[in-house]
Amino acid sequence: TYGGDHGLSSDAIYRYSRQLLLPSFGVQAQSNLLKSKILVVGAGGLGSPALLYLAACGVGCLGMVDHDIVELNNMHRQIIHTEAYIGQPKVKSAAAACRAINSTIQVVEHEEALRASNALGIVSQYPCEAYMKYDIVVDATDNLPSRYMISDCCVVAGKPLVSGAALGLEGQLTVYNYNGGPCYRCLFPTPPPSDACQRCSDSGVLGIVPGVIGCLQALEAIKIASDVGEPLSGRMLLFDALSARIRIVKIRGKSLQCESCGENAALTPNLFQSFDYENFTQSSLSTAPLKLRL
Amino acid sequence: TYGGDHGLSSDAIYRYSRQLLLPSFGVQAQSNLLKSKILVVGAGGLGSPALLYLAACGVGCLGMVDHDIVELNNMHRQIIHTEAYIGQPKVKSAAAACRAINSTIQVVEHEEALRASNALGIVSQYPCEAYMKYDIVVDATDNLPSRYMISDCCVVAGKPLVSGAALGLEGQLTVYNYNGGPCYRCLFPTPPPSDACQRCSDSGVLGIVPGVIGCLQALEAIKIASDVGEPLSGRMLLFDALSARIRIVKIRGKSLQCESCGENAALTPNLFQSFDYENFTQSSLSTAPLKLRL
Amino acid sequence: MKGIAARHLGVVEMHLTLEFGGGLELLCQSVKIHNVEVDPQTGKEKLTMRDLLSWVHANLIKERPEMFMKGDSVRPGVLVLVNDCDWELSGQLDTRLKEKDVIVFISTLHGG
Amino acid sequence: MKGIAARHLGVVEMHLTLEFGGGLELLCQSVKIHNVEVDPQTGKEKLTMRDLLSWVHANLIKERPEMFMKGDSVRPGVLVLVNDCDWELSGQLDTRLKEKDVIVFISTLHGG
Ligand SMILES: [Zn+2]
Ligand SMILES: [Zn+2]
Repeated sequence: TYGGDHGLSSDAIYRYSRQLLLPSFGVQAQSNLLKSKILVVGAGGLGSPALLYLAACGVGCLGMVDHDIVELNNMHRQIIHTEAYIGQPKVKSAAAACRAINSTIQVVEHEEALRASNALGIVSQYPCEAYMKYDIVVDATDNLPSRYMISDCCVVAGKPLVSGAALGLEGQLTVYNYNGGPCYRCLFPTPPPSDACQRCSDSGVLGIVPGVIGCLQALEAIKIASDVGEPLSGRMLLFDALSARIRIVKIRGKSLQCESCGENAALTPNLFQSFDYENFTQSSLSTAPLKLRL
Repeated sequence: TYGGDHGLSSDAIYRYSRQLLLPSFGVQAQSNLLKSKILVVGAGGLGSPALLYLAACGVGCLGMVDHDIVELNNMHRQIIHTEAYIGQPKVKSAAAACRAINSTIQVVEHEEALRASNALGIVSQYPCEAYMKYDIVVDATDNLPSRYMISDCCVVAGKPLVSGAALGLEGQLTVYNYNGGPCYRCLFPTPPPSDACQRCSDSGVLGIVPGVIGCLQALEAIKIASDVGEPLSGRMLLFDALSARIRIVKIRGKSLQCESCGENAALTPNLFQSFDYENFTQSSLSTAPLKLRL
Repeated sequence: MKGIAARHLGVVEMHLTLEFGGGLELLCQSVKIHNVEVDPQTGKEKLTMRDLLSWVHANLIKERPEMFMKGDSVRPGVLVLVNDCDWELSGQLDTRLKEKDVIVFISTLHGG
Repeated sequence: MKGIAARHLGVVEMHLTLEFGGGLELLCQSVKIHNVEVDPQTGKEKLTMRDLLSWVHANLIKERPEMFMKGDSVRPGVLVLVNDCDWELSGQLDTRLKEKDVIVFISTLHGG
C-alpha cells in the first residue's frame, strides 16, 4: 500500500496531513519520524504524555520499559492509564493506549525494570546485533540511580537521551549525549548526598507538572528523530509551575574529564553492566513508599 | 464516605495523595479543586490534554463543548480520542476518556457548537440560574470568531478565561478577564484582516505543540480553581517549538476604552447574544477544509 | 546597507534585535531573528518605534506589507513587544528605543 | 542588615537577585527570589562567586547548610547559573559578579 517517492501510504497521508502541510516539517520530517525507533524508560508521570504524543505523531517503533503496576495513586498524573488497568502492568496498559490511538505503528513492551544488567540488551540489543535497535532514549524515570545508569547506557550505546524530571511544582528538561554535547555525568560527576534525594521522594508532585515536561520530552524526541529544529542540547529548561516562569539556560558542554564520555573515560559495555548504581548514588532504584498523614 | 475537616473521602486521599503531600498545594488546594467547575470549549488539539489532566487532578465538575466528529486526521494530535471513536462525536469520546481515568468526578457533555445564542446558557445557565454553573472557562477552540465570542461571554458572565492557541510550530497562552486583568478585546480591539487568518488555517500544526499549550492551559485553570500560585494574567507565554524557546512577556492591562469590559462598555447579555461574530471577524466558526497536495 | 553607510558618515547607529513570529516571519523570507543596525534619520537624535516601523517596512518586509502594516502602525492582530513588554505600556509608536533593545512582532494565533 | 551598614560607611554595594529552586528554597524559609545588597569584603574591590557563596551561607541559609554547601563550593547536584548561564562557563568560584546580576541556585530533580 506504500507508493510514490515519499514512501507514505494514503492512510498515512490522511492521518498525518496536518503535519505534512507544515512547510518546516512536511513529508521529509514525517518520513524520518515513521522510520525512527524511540525507547521511553518509565510509563509513569513523564512517560504518559510522552508515549501518547510519540504514538500519535507517527514514531515508527515505540518501545516502553517499566516493571510497575498501575495504582490508584498514580491516576492523578499518569493519564495514559485508566482505572480499568489498576493492578495490571503499566507497560501493558500504556501499550494498549498507544495502539488504540495509532494502530499503524509498532509498539514494543518491555515489562521489566531497566537495570545495568539488561539495559544494553534492551536499548541496543547488545551483544547480539551490536548497537542497533532504538535511535533515541527518553528518560522518564523517577529516581537518581536510573538517571546515571540510563545516561551511561546511552554513552556506551551511542544514543541521544531526552531527559526530563518533575517534582513538586517544578520541572527540568535537557538533551544529553547529542552531537558532541554533555552527558548526565558531565553535569553531575558526583551524586548528591542521599538525604537530599530522599526528602524529594516524599514531597509529592502536582500532576500537570510531569504532564508539561513529558510533552516537552516528546517534542525534543520528535525534533531529533525527524531532524528538524534545534534540540535542547547544551541548554536546560527550568519550569516553575506556581509562578508560571520558564527559563532556558545555557549549560556546560561535554567535559574532557567526564568518567563516562570524557577523553580518557574507561567506560566499556562490561564495566557498565557490572557497575552498582544504587551503591554509587546511595539510593534505591525503586521509589520509597509514601507516608501521608492528614 | 466523606469525613473529617478536610472533606476528602479516604479514596480521594489515596488517589490524590501525591498532590496532598505538596506543602504548597495540599488539602486546601485539593479541596478547592474538587469543588470547582471548569468548562473546556473544544475537545480537539488543545482540549485533549487539558481535559485529561483536569479530569485526572480532581476538578469536581468538568464540562466540555464541541460539535465535531472524531476523524482520522485529528489523531496525530488529539490524543484523548481513540481510533474506535472515529465517526462519533468528540464530546462523547472525550467524556468517556475522562470518566475512564477518573470515575469520581462529574463529567458534563455539551454536544453542540458554542455560539453567541447558547453560550451564556451553557457557561452560566443564563437566564435560568443567573450567573452560576462553571467557575472557569478554557478556550481550546481553533478559530477567530470563537475567541472573540468566548471572551465576550466570559466578560458578560464574569468568568476567568484560560486562552490557548497553537499553529504550525508555535503556541500562545494567557489568562483573560481575571481579577481586573484584560479581556481578549482589550488586546485585540479590531480583528485582523481575514486573509491573515485564512492563510493560518491552511498551514497545519505539529501535534505536540497544542499538547504543550493544552497542558499549560490545564495548569492555569488548576491554579485559578485551587487558588494557588500566580495565574498568567497580564502576561502571555509565547512558545516556539523548533528553537525550543519560551518567553513570557508582560502585556497591557484592562483597557478603559474596551468595548467589552471597559468603563463605558455597553455589552449586555442581550447585545452579546445577538452579536454576529462571523461577520465581525469576516471568518467562519467552522474551520475550512484542508487542501493537501503531495 | 544603510547601517554600514551610516557608520562611515560617523552617525551613531543602533544595534537592535528584531524577531518575527506567529507567521509574520513569512513576510521576511521565513527568517525569525534579524540582528540589524538602524540609523536615526537625519536631523533626529532618537529612534522611536514609529521610525523603526518604517525602517522595517523599507528594509525587511519582502512581500505583502499589508499583512504587517496598517497606516503608520502595525495591522490589527499583531502584538509588539519591546524587551518582552507590550509596547502599549511604553508609549506605542512613541516608544524610544535604546541600543541592544529586542523588539518582537508576533501575530496572534487562533488555531488549536 | 549588612547592606545598609555598608551604605552608611560609603562602601560600594552590589544589588543582586538570588533565586533558589529544586527544593533549595526550603533552606531559606521557602522564599525563592531574594533581592539583596552585598558589599565586597574590606580590602577587596571585586565580588566573586566565592565571596557570594560565603555571604549566602552567612545571611540566607537558615537550616541544614550541608544541603547547600560542600567545602567552599555548592554540594554535588546543585547547578549554579549566572545570568542564565552555567557558572562552569564563567569561571565557577572565580566568576566576577556585576551590578544587577541574577544568580540561580537549583537542585537537580529526579522525580517523574
Ligand atoms: Zn560526560
Ligand atoms: Zn476588555
